[in-house]
Amino acid sequence: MMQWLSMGGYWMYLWPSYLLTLLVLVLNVGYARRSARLARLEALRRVQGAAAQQGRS
Amino acid sequence: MKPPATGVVSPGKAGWRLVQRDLRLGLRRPGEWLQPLVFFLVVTTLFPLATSPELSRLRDMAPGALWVAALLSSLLALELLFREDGQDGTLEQLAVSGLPLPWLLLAKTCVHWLMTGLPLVLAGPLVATALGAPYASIPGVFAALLLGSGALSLIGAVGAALTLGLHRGGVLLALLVLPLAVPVLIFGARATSLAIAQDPMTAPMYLLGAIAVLSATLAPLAAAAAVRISLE
Amino acid sequence: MDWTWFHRFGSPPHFYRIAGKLIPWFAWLAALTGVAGLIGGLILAPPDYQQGEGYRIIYVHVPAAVLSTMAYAAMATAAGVGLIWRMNVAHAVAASCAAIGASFTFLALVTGSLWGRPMWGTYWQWDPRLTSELVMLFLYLGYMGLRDAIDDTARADRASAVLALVGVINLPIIHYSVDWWNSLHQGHTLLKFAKPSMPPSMLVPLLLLMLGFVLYFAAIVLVRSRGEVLRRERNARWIAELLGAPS
Amino acid sequence: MKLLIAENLQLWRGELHVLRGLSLAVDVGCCLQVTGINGAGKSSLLRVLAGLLPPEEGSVRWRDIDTRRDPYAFHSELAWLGHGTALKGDLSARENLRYSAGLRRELTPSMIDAALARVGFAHADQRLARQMSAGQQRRVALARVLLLDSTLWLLDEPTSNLDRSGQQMFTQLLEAHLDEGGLAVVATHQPLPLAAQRLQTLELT
Repeated sequence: MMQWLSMGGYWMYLWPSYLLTLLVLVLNVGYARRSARLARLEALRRVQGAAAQQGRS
Repeated sequence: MKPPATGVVSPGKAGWRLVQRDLRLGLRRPGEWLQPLVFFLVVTTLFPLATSPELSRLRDMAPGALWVAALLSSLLALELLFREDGQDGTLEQLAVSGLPLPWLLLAKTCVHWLMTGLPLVLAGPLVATALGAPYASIPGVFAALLLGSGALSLIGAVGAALTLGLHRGGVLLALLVLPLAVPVLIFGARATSLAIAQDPMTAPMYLLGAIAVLSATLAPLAAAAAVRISLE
Repeated sequence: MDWTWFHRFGSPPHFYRIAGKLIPWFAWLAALTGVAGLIGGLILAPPDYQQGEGYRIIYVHVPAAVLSTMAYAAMATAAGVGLIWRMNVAHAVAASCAAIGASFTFLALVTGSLWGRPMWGTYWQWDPRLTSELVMLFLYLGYMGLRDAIDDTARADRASAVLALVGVINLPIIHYSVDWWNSLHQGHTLLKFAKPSMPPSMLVPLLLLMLGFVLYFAAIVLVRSRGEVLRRERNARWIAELLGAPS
Repeated sequence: MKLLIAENLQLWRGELHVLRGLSLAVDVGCCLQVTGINGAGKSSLLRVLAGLLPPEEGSVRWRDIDTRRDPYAFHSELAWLGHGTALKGDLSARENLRYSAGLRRELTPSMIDAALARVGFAHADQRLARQMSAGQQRRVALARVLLLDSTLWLLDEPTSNLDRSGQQMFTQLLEAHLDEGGLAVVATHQPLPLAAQRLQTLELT
């Protein structure tokens, strides 16, 4: 196991690459979901605003 | 019903009139288009000051210094291309003139190159000799700058059209145009260094010429689309 | 040819629904191929006879680099469709591609230089691929900067679409010029990332991971695009039905 | 005959629904006056009609052809005057006209002088455009509209900065244009004293 982790002495280049990749993958998921959620909230507000406007007029 | 207007001008002639107008305007305001030239000279002067006055060392750097300075200077000049015409409504008039907008913008870009690019092309070989290039290299350096600066003006026109009327236009324009100018920079600098070394420079010159032709055909179309979008 | 699918995909409610159904499929398939590729690449594949275990960085670097180019191509295609057919859904897709593509370009750059350290002895080498990748990052940043600078979404969509198309024409020229430039100045031998003569035990995990990255990209783009479609939608009725708001 | 027809125009500016299914038709020899409070979309409507601003939905037709299908045929019959006067500060009035209207029509010096006289601009005036007052610049811009000799005028606030005599002058120009069988769409608050049968009005809210 330790031998596998050391990757023939290349561990200090290899594992940071994989870690960073994981980070980019996770962050992209997070940001995408956040932006989709914000867009939904924004749309909801707009729809409700329009409904309220119609109710007034 | 009203009869159609008489004496309609052909697009070719209209383009020529636009060239005349922009030339006349430029000549009435020489300060504006001389500034990029002065900028070019100042930047190329900074290179020896920042490194060493030895001509043998400067000669190696001359192509790079020349092209980076030419690129930055043409970038600086792009502000002049559409800004005023966009603000005072001239571009609007051109867009609804019933004349092909890409053609009119090509005419404007040509004048822009005459006023800001051509001075660099003329000054460039002199600067190169000041940086240690032999006199025999002058025609080669001149030819490389001639093709390259034309392509830079055309590519820049697209960027200038896209950033028309934006508040943070200046820095954004640099960010848009500089990556697109990489091939021109590479082939231009290579042609220049071959000229300085007195070697045949056909390969990079062909490539530079290809880029110039491609830009001359596609850039006006893209710039026209961008101008229409910016006018919305 | 029947083009109704094209127009139906261009209608926001349809796109929203179809994308919502596709996302889990893409996501799970991406996870599956990704894990399979990782097992194959990190455990099963033998060490390289020249580079030892160090070559295993290619299993993240190459997919990231491939994705960075592919995302630009996808962005430009979507932008072109949006510009020509005035299709808001396509603009929404193009807008979603940029940030993801930029992040993978960045990833390809960093993993490339981490891979370069043991191979070249330095983190940064003016290698043609890395240099092209760097220029591409600038292209992405320019695209995002232009989008950011324009307030009106419709105008931002169209202006950035023109830029994406100009960029996609330039991209091969930039690649070629950088390769050409590098071949002139290259004194030392270049190490190639992916050898054509890779044994299947090394190549299959790489292909699996590439597929996984592409599927992942598709899933993320669709998640983002669904949000962007809502931002661009004017006709509120289906949004109201969708979100269950009183209308 | 309705030469200019717009149908079901829909336009948003940001979150604002500016044009909500607007339709209009302008007859030969008629002027459509567009009024409305600031921000009601007068300029937007004119820009949509001119083809500078694509509407989200709806179409503008000129001589029964969608203007987006054949913009060049439409634009060659259009004289547009927007907020900007499109005058170059470093050129005189005559030079400005020669290089702007002259892009589209062959002009003789006497034609330019006649147009300048009609807008009440002394043709001996050799000043550069940037030395003129805003009202004088408007007059020169109107002279360009005259010189284009177009069938359709689309004018956005043509009388801004004009004094009373300038406004009267504009009404006369407009009447002469309509008499010749031209069409005009004008966004202005100033009442246009035209005969009722040749004046349509559209109030945007």
